[in-house]
Amino acid sequence: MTPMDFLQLVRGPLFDIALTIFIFGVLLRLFEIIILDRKRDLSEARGGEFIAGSKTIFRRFKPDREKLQHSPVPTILGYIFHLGFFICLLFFIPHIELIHSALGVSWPGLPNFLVDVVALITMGALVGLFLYRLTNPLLRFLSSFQDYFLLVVVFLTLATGYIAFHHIIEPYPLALGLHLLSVELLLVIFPFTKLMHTFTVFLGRYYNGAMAGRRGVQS
Amino acid sequence: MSTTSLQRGLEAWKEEMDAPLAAFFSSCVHCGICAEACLFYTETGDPKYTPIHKLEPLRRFWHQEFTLFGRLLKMVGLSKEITDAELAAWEPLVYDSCTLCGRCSQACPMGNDITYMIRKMREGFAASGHVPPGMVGAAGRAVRIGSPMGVKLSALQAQIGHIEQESGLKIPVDVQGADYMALLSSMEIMNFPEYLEALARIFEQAGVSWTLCSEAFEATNSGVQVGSKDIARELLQRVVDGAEKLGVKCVISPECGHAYYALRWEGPNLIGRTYTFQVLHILELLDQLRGEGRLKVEGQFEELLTFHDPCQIVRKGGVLAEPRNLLALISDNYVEMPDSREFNWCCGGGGGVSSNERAEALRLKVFARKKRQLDATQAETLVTACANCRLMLEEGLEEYGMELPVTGLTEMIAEKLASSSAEGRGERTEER
Amino acid sequence: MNTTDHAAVTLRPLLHEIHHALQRLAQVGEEHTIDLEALPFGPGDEALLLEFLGSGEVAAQLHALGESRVLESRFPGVWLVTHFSEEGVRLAQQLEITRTPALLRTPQEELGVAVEQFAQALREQGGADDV
Amino acid sequence: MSAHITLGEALRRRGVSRRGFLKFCTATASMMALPPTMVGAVAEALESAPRPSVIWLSFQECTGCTESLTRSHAPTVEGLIFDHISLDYHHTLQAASGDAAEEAREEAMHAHWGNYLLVVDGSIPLANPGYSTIAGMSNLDMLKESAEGAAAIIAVGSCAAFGGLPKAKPNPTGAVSVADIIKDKPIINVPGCPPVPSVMTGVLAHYLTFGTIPELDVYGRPKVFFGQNIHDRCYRRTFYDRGLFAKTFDDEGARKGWCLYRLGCKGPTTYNACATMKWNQGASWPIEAGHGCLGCSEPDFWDAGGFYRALSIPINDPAAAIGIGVVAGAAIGIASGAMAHRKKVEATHHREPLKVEQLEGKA
Repeated sequence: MTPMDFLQLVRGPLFDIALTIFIFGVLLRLFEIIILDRKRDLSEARGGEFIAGSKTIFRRFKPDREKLQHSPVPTILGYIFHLGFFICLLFFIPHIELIHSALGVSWPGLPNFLVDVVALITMGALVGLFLYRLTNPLLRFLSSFQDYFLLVVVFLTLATGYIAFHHIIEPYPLALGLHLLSVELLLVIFPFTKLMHTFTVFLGRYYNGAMAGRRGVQS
Repeated sequence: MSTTSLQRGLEAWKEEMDAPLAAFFSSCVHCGICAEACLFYTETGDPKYTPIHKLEPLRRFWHQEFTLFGRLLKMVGLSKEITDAELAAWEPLVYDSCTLCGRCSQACPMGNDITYMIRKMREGFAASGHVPPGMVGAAGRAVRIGSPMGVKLSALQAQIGHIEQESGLKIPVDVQGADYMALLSSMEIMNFPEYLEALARIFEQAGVSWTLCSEAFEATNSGVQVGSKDIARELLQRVVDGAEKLGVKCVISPECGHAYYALRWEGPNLIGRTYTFQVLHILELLDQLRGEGRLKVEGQFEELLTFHDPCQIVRKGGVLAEPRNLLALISDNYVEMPDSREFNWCCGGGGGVSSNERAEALRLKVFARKKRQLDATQAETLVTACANCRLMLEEGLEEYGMELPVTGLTEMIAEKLASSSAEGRGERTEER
Repeated sequence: MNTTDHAAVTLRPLLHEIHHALQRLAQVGEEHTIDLEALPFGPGDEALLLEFLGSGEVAAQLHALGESRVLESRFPGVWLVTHFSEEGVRLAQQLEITRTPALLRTPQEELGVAVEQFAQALREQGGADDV
Repeated sequence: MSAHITLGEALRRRGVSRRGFLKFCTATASMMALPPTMVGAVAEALESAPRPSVIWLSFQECTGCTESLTRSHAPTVEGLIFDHISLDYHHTLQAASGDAAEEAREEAMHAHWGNYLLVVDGSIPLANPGYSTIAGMSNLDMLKESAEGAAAIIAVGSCAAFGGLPKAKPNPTGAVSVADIIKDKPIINVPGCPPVPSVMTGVLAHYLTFGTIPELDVYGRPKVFFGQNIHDRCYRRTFYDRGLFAKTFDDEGARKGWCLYRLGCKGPTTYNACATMKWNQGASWPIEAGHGCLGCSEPDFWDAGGFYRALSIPINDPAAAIGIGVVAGAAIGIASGAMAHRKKVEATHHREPLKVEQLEGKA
C-alpha cells in the first residue's frame, strides 16, 4: 500500500466507519443511561431542580480552591489539557473545514502558529498527566489499563496532527493519514470508554445539581 | 428467598439502577479528586479509601448488566463476575470508611454524587448479608425495641419525669391535634436529655403547640444507614403512623442528621407517597420562630463559638442559613471553620459508622482531620446540631486530649431564653 | 495582488545565502552559483530581487546559441547571468558569486582554433611568409 | 543523423561554440534540477552521450501530455534534446501511418533491441482489449511486445503512471498503469495531468546524459522533480502559517493571494515541481493563477474527494455515516435501554422485603 492509498483509505471508508461507530455508540450509551430514568422524588422540594442542575453544570467547570490546594498538578494540567485540546479541535482551520462540511456550521479559526503553540502545550500537559498517573501512589492505585491507554490515544491524535502540520514524517499523505487514523481510533473507542465523560459529564452534573437543588443546596 | 444471598444482593442492585448512577459511572475518569475530599483518605493516605473505588463492584455490575458493550464482554467471558467473597472484602470500604457525608459529591469535577451511589450500593450489600455486625445489631434493636440503642418508652418516660420535676415544665405526650410532633434520637434520650428540656422551654416561651408520641418518639433510622429500604420503611412507617394518628401538622426532626435526612428526604419515597404533614428540622422551626419574633433571647455567650455543620442537615439537608441566623442571635463572638457549610468535614461517625464497633479505631484516627479544623478556629465552645456528631466530637476530642466543650445549638438558645415567657404566650393568644 | 507579504519570506533566506557566499569569496576566494530557476518565486519576487541587486559597472552580452547577458550587480562580485535561446526564450538564470563569470573567459578549447583562424586571416592578408 | 554520433559532436556540427555548449549544459542541468556544481559533469556526459532510439506509445489518453511537451517549448533546450533523440515511433506525431508506422516501430525495436527507450502515455484497458487498439493490436499486447526489448520505460502522464482519468471510478475500461503490467523493466513515472513539460524533458535529459535512471520515490517518480511537496515550496505558504485563507475565489483573501487550502488546494499532499519549474516558459502555475492544486501528479487524484473540498474533509459525504449512526444508535440504544429498564422493573416486581432477622442470619 502506498502512502496515498493509505490516505485515501483513512479519508474514505475508514473515516465513514469510525464516524458511524462513534455516533452509533454515543447515542447507544446516552439512551442506555437516559432510559434507565430515575424515580420521581416524592419528598417535598425546598428548591427547584432545573436551575440548580443547570447551574451545577457550569459551576463545576470552575476550578475551586480545594482542588487547586490538594491536587494542584492534575487539576492544572487537566485544565490545560482540556482547554488546549478543544482549542486545537475547534479552532484549527482544517478542522473547521471538516466540521463545516459535515454540519454546515462554521466559525473563525485561529492563526496556525497559535494552534501550534497550544498543541505543544497540550501535549506537554498530557505527558505530565501520564507521568503523574504513573508516579502518584493514589492515581497509580486507581488507574486501570484504560486510563493510561486513553491518555496515549489522545496524545497520539495531537502528536500525529503536529507531525502532519510540520511535515515531520514524509511523505505528507502518510503523516496526514496517520493523524486521521489516530482520530478514527479515538472515535471508535470513544463510546465504549471513559471518553464518554465528554457527554455524560453534563448528565452527571445535572443530576447531582438537581438532586441537591431540590434539597436547597447548590452543589 | 428467606435469607440474604449474593443473588438477592444483585437483584437489589438491579432495582437501584437508575440514570444518575449510570451517568456517574460513565463519567468517572479516575482523577482522584474525590480522595482528597474524603477524610478516610486524607487521614490515612491509603488509596483504597478513594470514594469512587469503594463502588468498584457496583460499577462492574452496572457495566455487565446495563450496557450493551458490557453484556457483550461478559458473554465472551471478558469481564469478571461479582462474587460473594468480593462483596465480603469490600464491606469495610462500604460501611466502615464511608459516613455518607457527601463531601466527595460536592468535590467531583464530573458531578458524580458518590454518596448517592454508596447509598444504593448498600442496598445490595444488605440484601447479600454483608453488613457490619454492629450495624446489624443497631437495626435489630431499632426494629424490635424501637430504638437502635435499645431505648424503651419506659426510659423516655423516666427522662420526662426527671425533666418535668426539675424544670417545672410540662412535656406533652400523645396530645391529639397538636401542631408539632417532636421526635428524639435515642442518643438525646440517653446522653443529652438537655435537648428535650430545651425544647420544652423554647416551645413554652414561644407558645408552640407540640407533643411527643409514645408510639413514635425515635427519629433515627438504622435502615437507611444499613442500606435496606425495607427496614427503613418499617421504621419510618411508625413515625408516619404516629403523626397521622395524632393528626399533627408538622413533625420535628431532632438534632440528628441521619434522622432528618431519612425523615425529610427519603421518607416519602420509602412509603411511596407524600406525607400528610410537614417535616422540619428543629433548627428550621427555631429560625421560623425567630423570624416571626416569637423567639426571645437575652444576653450573649461571651466565649468564642464555632459551628460544626452536620453533614446530613447542612450539606445534604439544605439547612445552611438557619444555624447561622440562630447563632447570631446569641453570640457576636463567632468564627467559621476553615472548611464550613457545604464543605465541612464530617465528625467521622455518620452513615452508621458510630454504631459499627469494628470501625472505631479508624474513626478516631480520621478525626485528626476534624481536630486540625478545630485547632484553626481556636474556638472555646463547639456548637453543633446533631446528637450523633456531638457524641463523636466528644469522643474524638477526648481521644486527642482536647479540652473543648461541645454543645447543641437548641440547648444554647434555651439557655439564653428571655425570662418573661408570658409575653410569648400573649402573642400567641393574639395570633389565635 | 499583494506581493510583499510572501516576498519577505521567500527572499530573506536567499539574500542571506548571497551575503554568506560573498563573505566566503572575499575571505577564501570560494565561488558559488545559485540557480534562480530552482527557487519557488511568487509573483513579483524576482523583480524585487533584481531591484535589490541593482546594476553595477559591468554589463556583457554574449551571442552563443542565442543571447546571454552577464551583469554585475551593485555589489561587486555578485553577477546575474541570464541565458536566452535563439528565439529569445529565457533558458536559465543564475546568480554567480565570483570575480569573473566563467562564461566571459575564453574557453581553452577554442584557443587552438583561434590561433589557427588568426594565422589563416593573416595569410589571407598576404603576409604568409612572416608566420 | 547517424545513430552513433554523440551529442557533443552533433552540436559542434551545427556550429555551436564551446560557450554555447556550456550554456546548453547549464540550461540542461537547471532543467534536470541539478545543482549548478553539476554543470561540469553534465558537460562531460553530454559530450559523449550516444543518440538513443525512442519509441513512444500512446494508449488510453487525451494527447494532453504530447501537447504539453510539443506546444510549450518550441525549439529550446528541450528542442535540442528532441532533435538529438531518435524518435522512431510516435503515432500522434509521425507522418507515416497504418502499416508503415507499425513497421517503423518494429524496425526500431529490432535495430536497437535491448537499448531503446520506451515512452508510454495513456493507461491500458484490461476489461476488454477492444476499448483501445492500434492497428488491430490491443494496448496490452503492444505494451508487452514493445517493453520486452526496452532498456527502460518512461511512463509519461498520470494515466500511464497511475491509471489516471480512465481509472477513475467506476473505471469502465478496467484501466491500469504501465507498472501494473510490466514488472521486469525499470520504469520511471512522470505523472501529472499533464506533466510539467520541462520535467518530461528533464527526465529524458537525465537518461540521455547519464544513461541511467534517476533516483525514484515510492511511486517510481524521479525524486529530483517529485521530492518536495507543493505546499512546502508554495509562495503562499506564509499565509497558511498565519491562518490567512481565501474562502471563495473572489473574496478579499483571494485578491490578496492568501492560501487556497479552504478552497480545496491539494498542495500539502502533492509532490511535483510546479512551484519552481512552473508552466509556459516559467510564466506561472496553477496556484499563482489563483486556483488550488488538484494533486494531478498523485495516484487516483480524481477520486480524492473533490477538487474544491479542503484536504481535511473526508472523501465521502458524511451524511450516510451520520444517518446510519443516528438511526442504529437510537434504535439499539432504545432497545438496550428498554432491556435494562425491564431488568430493573422485573427485579422490583420479584423482590421480597428484607427482614432484619434475615440480616441477623436468624431467619
